[in-house]
Amino acid sequence: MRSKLNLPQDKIDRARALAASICAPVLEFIEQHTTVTVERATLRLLGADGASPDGIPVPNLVVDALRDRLGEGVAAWYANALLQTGLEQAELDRRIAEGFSIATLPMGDRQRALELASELAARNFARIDANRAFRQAKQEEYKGRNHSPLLYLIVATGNIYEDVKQAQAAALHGADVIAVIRTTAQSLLDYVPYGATTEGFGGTYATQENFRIMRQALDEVMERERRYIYQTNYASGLCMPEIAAMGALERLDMMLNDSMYGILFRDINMYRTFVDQRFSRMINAYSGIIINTGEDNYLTTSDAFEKAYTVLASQFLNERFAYAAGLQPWQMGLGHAFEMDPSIKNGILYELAQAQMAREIFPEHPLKYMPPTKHMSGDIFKGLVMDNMFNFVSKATGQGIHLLGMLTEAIHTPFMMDRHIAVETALYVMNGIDAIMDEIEFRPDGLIVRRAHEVLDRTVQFLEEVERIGLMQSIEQAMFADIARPRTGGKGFEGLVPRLETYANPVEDRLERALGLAH
Amino acid sequence: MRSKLNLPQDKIDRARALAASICAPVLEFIEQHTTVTVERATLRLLGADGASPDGIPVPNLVVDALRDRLGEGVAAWYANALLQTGLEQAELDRRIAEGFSIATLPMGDRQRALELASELAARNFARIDANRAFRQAKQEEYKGRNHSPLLYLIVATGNIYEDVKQAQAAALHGADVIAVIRTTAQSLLDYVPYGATTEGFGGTYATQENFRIMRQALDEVMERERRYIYQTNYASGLCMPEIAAMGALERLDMMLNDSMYGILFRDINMYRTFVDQRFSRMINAYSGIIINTGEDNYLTTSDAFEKAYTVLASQFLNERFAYAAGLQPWQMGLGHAFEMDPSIKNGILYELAQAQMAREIFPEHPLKYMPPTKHMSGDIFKGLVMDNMFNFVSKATGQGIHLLGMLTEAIHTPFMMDRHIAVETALYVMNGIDAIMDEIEFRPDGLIVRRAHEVLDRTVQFLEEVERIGLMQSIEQAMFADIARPRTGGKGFEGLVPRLETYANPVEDRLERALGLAH
Amino acid sequence: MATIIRPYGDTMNDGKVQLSFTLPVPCGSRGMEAARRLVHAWGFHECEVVHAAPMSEEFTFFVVYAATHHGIDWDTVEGDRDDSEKSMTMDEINAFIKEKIGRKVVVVGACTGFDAHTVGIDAIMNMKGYNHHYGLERYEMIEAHNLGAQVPNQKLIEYACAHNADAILVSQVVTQKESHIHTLTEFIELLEAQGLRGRFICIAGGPRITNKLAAKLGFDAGFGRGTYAEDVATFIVRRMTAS
Amino acid sequence: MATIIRPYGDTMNDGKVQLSFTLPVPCGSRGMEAARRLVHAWGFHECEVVHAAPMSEEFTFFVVYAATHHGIDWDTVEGDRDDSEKSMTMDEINAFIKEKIGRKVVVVGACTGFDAHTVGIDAIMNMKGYNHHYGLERYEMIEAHNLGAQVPNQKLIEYACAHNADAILVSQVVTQKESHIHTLTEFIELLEAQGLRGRFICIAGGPRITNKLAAKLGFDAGFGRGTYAEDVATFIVRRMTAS
Ligand code: B12
Ligand code: B12
Ligand SMILES: Cc1ncc(COP(=O)(O)O)c(C=O)c1O
Ligand SMILES: Cc1ncc(COP(=O)(O)O)c(C=O)c1O
Repeated sequence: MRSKLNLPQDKIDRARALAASICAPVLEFIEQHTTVTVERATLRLLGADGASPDGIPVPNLVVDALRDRLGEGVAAWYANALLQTGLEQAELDRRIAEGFSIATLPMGDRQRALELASELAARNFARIDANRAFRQAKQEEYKGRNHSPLLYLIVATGNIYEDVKQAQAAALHGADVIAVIRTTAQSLLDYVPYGATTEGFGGTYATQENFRIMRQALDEVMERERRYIYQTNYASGLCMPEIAAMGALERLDMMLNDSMYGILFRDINMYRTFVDQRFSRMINAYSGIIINTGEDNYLTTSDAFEKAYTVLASQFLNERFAYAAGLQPWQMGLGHAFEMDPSIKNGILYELAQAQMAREIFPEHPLKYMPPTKHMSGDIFKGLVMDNMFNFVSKATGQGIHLLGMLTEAIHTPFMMDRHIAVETALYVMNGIDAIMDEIEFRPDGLIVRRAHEVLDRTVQFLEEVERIGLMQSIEQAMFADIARPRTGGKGFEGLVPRLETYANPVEDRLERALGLAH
Repeated sequence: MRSKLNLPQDKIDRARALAASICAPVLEFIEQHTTVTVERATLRLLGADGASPDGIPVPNLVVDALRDRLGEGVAAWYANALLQTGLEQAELDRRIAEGFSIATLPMGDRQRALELASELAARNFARIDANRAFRQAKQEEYKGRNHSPLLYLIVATGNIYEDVKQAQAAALHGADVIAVIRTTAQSLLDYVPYGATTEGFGGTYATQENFRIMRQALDEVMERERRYIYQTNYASGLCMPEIAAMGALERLDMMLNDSMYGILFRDINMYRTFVDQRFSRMINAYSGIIINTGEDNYLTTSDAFEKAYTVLASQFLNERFAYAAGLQPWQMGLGHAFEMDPSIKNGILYELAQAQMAREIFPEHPLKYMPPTKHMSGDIFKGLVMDNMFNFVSKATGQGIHLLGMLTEAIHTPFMMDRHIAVETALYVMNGIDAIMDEIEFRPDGLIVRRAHEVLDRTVQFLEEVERIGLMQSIEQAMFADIARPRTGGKGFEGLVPRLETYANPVEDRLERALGLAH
Repeated sequence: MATIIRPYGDTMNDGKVQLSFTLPVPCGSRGMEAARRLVHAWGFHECEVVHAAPMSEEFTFFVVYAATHHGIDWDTVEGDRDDSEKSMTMDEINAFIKEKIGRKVVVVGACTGFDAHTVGIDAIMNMKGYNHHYGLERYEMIEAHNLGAQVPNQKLIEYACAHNADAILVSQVVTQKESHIHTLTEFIELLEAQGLRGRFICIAGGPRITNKLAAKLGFDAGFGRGTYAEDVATFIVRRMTAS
Repeated sequence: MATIIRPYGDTMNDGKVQLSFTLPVPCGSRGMEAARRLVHAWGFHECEVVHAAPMSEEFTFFVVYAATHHGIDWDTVEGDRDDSEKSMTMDEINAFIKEKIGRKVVVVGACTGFDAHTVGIDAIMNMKGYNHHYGLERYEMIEAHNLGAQVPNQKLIEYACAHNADAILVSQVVTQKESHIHTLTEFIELLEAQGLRGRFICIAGGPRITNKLAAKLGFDAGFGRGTYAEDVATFIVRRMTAS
C-alpha cells in the first residue's frame, strides 16, 4: 500500500513502544490470576456440557462448588471426578446438573487427573482444528466472492428463529458477515444461558445452541450463494472466555472482543476484564477467529472530533494485548467509527483522514469500521445519506470489515427492509467507486493530511500520559471515554482469584504452546 | 485552478477551432434571416403589450397582420402606426388587441418611424439596465451568502400561486436558484400566453405576469434571508427570443437557452431554431442573464457512458454560438449530467472524471450540472443515494450551478417534501466536504485521468466529422442524440423569413452595438 | 382457509409501516400530535412521529413509523397478470409466427398526445431494444413502425389502417392531471366512433400503466415498467392465434 | 368552524403520502396487487406501488405513494405541551430560585432498569450539558446528583430520600418490548407503595417519551428528543412554586 499521509514511522513506533510498556504490568498481573469464567471456559473446553433444571450450566455448578479451590485450577478436580466416579463424561455432567457436587470427592492422583484433562482437551481441540480447517477450505473454495470490505449486518430480533430468517435474507442479498446482537444486559450475567432462546430485549441470547442454529442457517446460504458467510457474536462481558470457547466449538468466525470495553461501557471490574480478555483471546487466536474491538464506543460518550486520539490510543493497546494473547494481525479487527457531528464543516474529510490513518498505521489488520449512530436521528432520509458517505469513506480507504449503517438507527433495531436498503445502497456506492483507492491522492499538507498527523501526535502525547500514570490509574481518572472506573469497583470483581503455586490448566498450556506463548 | 487531469491544451484549442469553423456557415445563414418570434420579441422590446380577448398577444397580432412584410422588419411598421394614428402606445396596443390591423396603415416617413422605434427601444432598454444594476447591487450586498455550487431547484405545480409557496419554502431552506418548469408542450406554442395562469401539465406556463409574480415572491425571501435568489425560466422552443425579452424585462437571472435543443428534443425546424437562438441570446447577453444549455438531454436518449463525447462536443458548439451572440463566459452555464447506469463498475469515478474535465476545459463558465434522471426508479432510497453521489461529485469538481435531484424523479413532479429532503441532504454532503477540491488529486494515468483524455479525444474526432459533413447535415444524420431531423422538417419552419435589403431592426442594432457585435 | 398477510418489520404480523408526508401546520408539538392523530385515523396504532422538520412557517415534514392490524387475504389477491406465464424468446416468437400465422405481423406504435417521452416506446420497438433485449424492429417476422412522440391519436389510427396493422402500441409516460387517461380514452373512443376497434389488438404501455388500467380503458393489454419487446410480442401473437 | 388539514404533496388537500413496508409474499405482480390493496384498505386512494423488490423468496419490499381524503380538525389538536410556553435561561432560573425558593433545589437522576444509555441523562445533568446548553450541575442554585446507568428503581428512590431530593429524573432510552413502560411503571408503583409519591416531582425522559405518556404513567412530566437542562429546570421550579 502506497502511503498517502506520510505519517512519521518513528511516531508510530513510539506509540507501539508506549503501548507495550503500558500493557507490561497489566500482563504481569494477568499471569498471576484466574477468574470464575476462565475456569468455566476451561471446563467447556474439557467438554463439560449441560445445565441444571433451572438453567444453571454445568461449568457454573462445578466452579461454584469449587469456589475455594479455584486458585489451583478446576481442570484437575473435574478430571479427578471422572476418575473417582468412573463415569462417562456425559453421565457425570448429567449428575452434576442434577445436583451432585464434585467438591465432595477427594483428590486422587492429581498427575493422572491432569493427564486425563489434557486428553479431554485434545478431543475438543480436534473439533476446533476441524472447524478451522473447514473454514479455510470453504474460504479457499469461494475465494474472491466476498465483498471488500466485508459487508457486516446485524440481526437483533430477540428470537433465534426470527433472526435466522433475517440473517438469511441479508446474506442472500449480499451480507458477508452476520452478527447476532446480544440481548440487553447479557454481558452482566455471570453465566451463559443454555439452549435455543426466543425472548430477548434488543438482541438474542448468546447460547451455544443459538450459535449452532445460526451456523447451520448461514452455511446453507453459503452453499447456495457460493460465498463464505461469517458468523459473529460477542466474547464480551462477564463471560468472555466461555463465549470464545463456544464460538470455537461452533465455528464462529468473528467475535466482538475488546480488552477494555467491559470496564468502560459495562462497569465490569478492570482486573476481572483484563484476566478474562487474555484467556478469551487465546481461544480466539487458536480457533482462527477475527476479533472486533470496540473503539467505536468511545465516540458515543465523548465527542468524535475532539477525542479521535482516544480511538487510536485504544487501538494500540488492543493490538498489544492481542499480540500478547497470540493473535495475528489478520485476526485483529481493530475498531473505529464515522461518528462526527454531521454539521461539522469538512467533517467527512476529517473522517476520511482518520480512516486512512488507521489503514496506514495498521496495514495488515482487517479494521472494523462502524457507521454513524449517535448523530442519526428520526430523519431517516438524511441518515441514509450519512450512512452512504460512511460507505464511501470506507471503500475509499480500504477498510476490512464494514458494519452497514441503518437509516432507522435512532428508532428501532433493524427491520428487514432497513437492512435491504442498507445493502442495496452500499453496493451501489462501493461498486461505483470500486477503484478509488488507487485513484485518489491527498494534497500533501492539506487538511486531510494535517488532521491525520495531528491525531497521531495527540495519541502519542496521550499514551505518554497513560504510561506515566499507569493504565489502571488512567482508567480510574476517566482518561478513556470520559468514564471513571475504580480499580476494585464494578461487576464481577468477586470472581477474580489469585493463582496458587499449584495452579494447573492443561487447556491454557495447550493454547500457549500452540500459540508460541509458553514462558 | 490547478489542473488535475493534464488535458492537452492543443486538443482543447483544436476543438474550439473546429467549433468555430462548424458554426461559421450557420452564423452566416442566421444573419440573412429573421423569424416571426424575432419580430415579436422586437415588438416586445419596443413595449408592445396586451392580448386579444381570446388571448392572442399583441405582438402576434401585429406580426400576423404584417406576415408578408416581415423581411423588412416590423419595427418601422409598428412605430409608423403610432405616428400615423397619433395614439399613445398603450392605446394603440389596446386597439390592436380589439382587432385593429396596423397593416391597413400606409408607411409614412420610414426614417422617422425607425427613429421613434429607437426611442421606444431606449425606454425598455433603460428598464433592463435598471434590472441589471439592481441585480448587481443586491448580489454585491449579499455577497458570499449563496452556496457554491448554486443550489438550483425546480417547481412545477402548474399553478403559479402554488409554485410561489413551493418556491419560497425551497428558498427559505437553502435554494439559490428557483426554476419554474414550463407546462408540457408550451415550447410548441408559437405564442406566449398572457397573464397569470393556474393550469398546466407538469409545469406552469411561462408568461410575463407569472414571471413578475414569482420575481416578487423571490425578492421577498431574498430580503429576509439576505441571499440573492436567482429566478430561472425557459427561453426555449418556438418563442425563444420573446421569452428572453420577457425575462429581461422582469429581471430573470437565468434562462434555459440552448442552440440546438429545440431541434433535437422538440422537433423544431433547425433553421428557425438557429435564427431564434442568436436573437434570444443577444437579449440574454445584454440583460446579464446566465444561460443554461441542455446537453443533459443527450444522455436521456443515448447512453451516458458511450456518448459522453456528444455532450462535450455540444458544449463547444454552444459556447461558440454564445460568443457569437455576445455572451461572456460567466454567462455560459454549459450543461452536463450525471446519468450513467448506476450498475457500471467505477461509474461514479467516470462521472467524476467527466465533471472535472468539463471544469478544466471551461474554467470561467458556471457549468450547470444535472442530476441522475433516467436511471432513477421507484426505489426512492437508492435514488436518494444516487442524488447524493451526484452532489458529492459536483462539489468535488467545483461545478457552478447544481440542479438538485429528487428522490421521486421516476414518480411525480416534486412534492414539497421531496425538495426538502434534497436540500437537507445536499447541504450535509457539501458542507462535509467543503474543501475537497483543494484536497484531492487524481493519480496521473489512473482510470479517472484516462477517461477524461479519451472523451476529449473522441470529441475532437467527432467534431472533425461534423466539420467535414456540416452541422445541419450532421443533424440530419442523427449524429446528435441519436435523433435525425430533416432540414426543412419540424415545427415552425413557416415562421422563417429571409431578410430583405431594407430590413431594419433598431432593437437588434442596439443589442449588437452594446455587445460589440456590430459588423 | 384464508391466509391473512400483514406488513412485516422484524416479527411476523407486527404490521410495521414507514410513512412520510407534509402537513400545512407549523412545526412543533401540536403539529406532531396532528401527524400522530392523522396516522391513527388511518387505522394505525403505535404511531411514532420520529421526525418533524419545518419546511416554512406553514408546512412541516413528518416521518412516522406505525403498526397496523389490517391484513388482506392473500388467497383472494390476483396479480395484474399471471406471474407464472412466461414470455417466449425472440427466436421462439419468430418460429411461432412462421408456423401459426405464416406472414409478417404488422405492429404500429407511438407516444401519443402531448407526451414526448420516446425512450419507452423506443425500448420496445427500436432495433437495439433495451437492457440487452432486442426491440421489435429486430424480429424477422415482425414489421414494426415507430411513429415517435407527440403523435395525435387520429394520425396514429390512420397510419395503422393504411399499413394494415395487426396491433397498435400506445405509450403514455406523463400522468400528471391524469393526462394519460384522457389520451388513452380518446384513442379508444376515436377507434370505436370509426368502427375500427375490432380491427386491431390495442396495447397501452408506460411506467404507470397496468394491465388492469388498460383493460378498464378498453385496451387488450397494458404493460408497465420493466417490459421487454418479447413480452409484448408474445401477447400479440398468442392473441392473434387464440381461437 | 373546523379547520380540516390533510397531507400536502404539491397542492392543498391533495392528501399525498409516501409509505414503505415489507410483506411476506414473493415479489411479482400478485405481490404488488396485495400491497396496493392493503394501502387501499387503510383508506387511501390513487395507490401507486412504485417499487417492489425481493428480499428473499418469501419477503418483498414495497414503496407506495397514495392519497387520502382523511383530514383532522386542527382546532381540536392539542400539543404534547404548550409550544408557546418558553423555558427560562440558566441565569433566570438561578435568579428565580434565589428569589422564590431561597435555597438550593436538589435533583437526583438516573437511567434505570437495564437501560445503559447514559448520554441522554448526562446531557441534562452533567456540567458540560448538550449542544452548548449547560447541564444542571452547572446551575449555581441546583444541587444535581447523577447516578448513571442501570440503576435499580429502588436504589434511586432510597438515594432521593437520603438526599432530600425535590425532583427525581428518570431516563429511559430502550423501548423494545415496551421495556421503558415496565421500568417507569415499576418506579411509580414502588414510590406509591412506600407512600412517597407526593414527596417528589417525578420526571421521565428519553427519545420516545412524551409528556402525555409520562403523565399516563403517573409522572409529573415527560421530556423527549431535543430537551435541554433549562426545560427541565424551568418545569421543576415552576411546579415547586405553583400554589
Ligand atoms: C428522459 C425523460 C425526459 C426526456 C424525454 C426524452 C425522450 N425523447 O424520451 C425529456 C428531457 C425531453 C423530458 C421532458 C419532460 N418530462 Co420527462 N422524464 C424523463 C425521465 C428522466 C426518464 C424516462 C425514460 O426515458 N425512462 C426509461 C424508459 C425505458 O422507461 P419507460 O418510459 O417507463 O418505458 C418502459 C415501460 O414503461 C414500458 N413502456 C413504455 N411505453 C410503452 C408502450 C408500450 C406499448 C409498451 C408495451 C410498453 C411501454 O416499456 C419500457 C421499457 O421497459 C423520467 C423520469 C424517470 N426516471 O422515469 C421523466 C418524467 C417521465 N418526465 C416528466 C415530465 C413532467 C416531463 C416534462 C413534462 C417536464 C416539463 N414540464 O417540461 C417534459 C415534457 C415532455 C412532454 N411533452 O411529454 C415526469 C412525469 C411526471 C408524471 N408522472 O406525469 C417524470 C416522471 C419526471 C418527474 N419526476 O417529473 N423527459
Ligand atoms: C450511544 C448508544 C449506545 C451506547 C450507549 C453509551 C452510553 N453510555 O449512553 C452503547 C454502545 C453502549 C449502546 C448500547 C446498546 N444500545 Co444503544 N444506542 C446508542 C445511540 C447510537 C445514541 C443514543 C444517544 O446517546 N443519543 C444522544 C442523546 C443526547 O439523546 P437522548 O438519549 O435521546 O437524550 C435526549 C432526550 O431524549 C432527553 N432525555 C433523555 N433522557 C432523559 C431524562 C430526563 C429526565 C429528561 C428530562 C430528558 C431526557 O434529553 C436528551 C438531550 O436532549 C442510539 C441510536 C440513536 N442515534 O439514537 C442507540 C439505541 C438507543 N440503542 C439501542 C439498543 C437496542 C442498544 C442495546 C440494547 C443493543 C444491544 N442489544 O446490545 C445496547 C445495550 C444497552 C443497554 N443495556 O441499555 C436502540 C434502542 C432501540 C429501542 N427503541 O429500543 C437504539 C435506538 C439503536 C437501534 N436502532 O437499535 N447504545
Ligand atoms: C467490544 C464490544 N463488546 C460488546 C458489545 C456489546 O455490548 P454487550 O456487552 O451489551 O453485549 C459491543 C457493542 O458495541 C462492543 O463494541
Ligand atoms: C435547453 C432546454 N430548453 C428547454 C427545456 C424544457 O423543455 P420544454 O421545451 O418542454 O419547455 C429543457 C429541458 O430539459 C432544456 O434543457
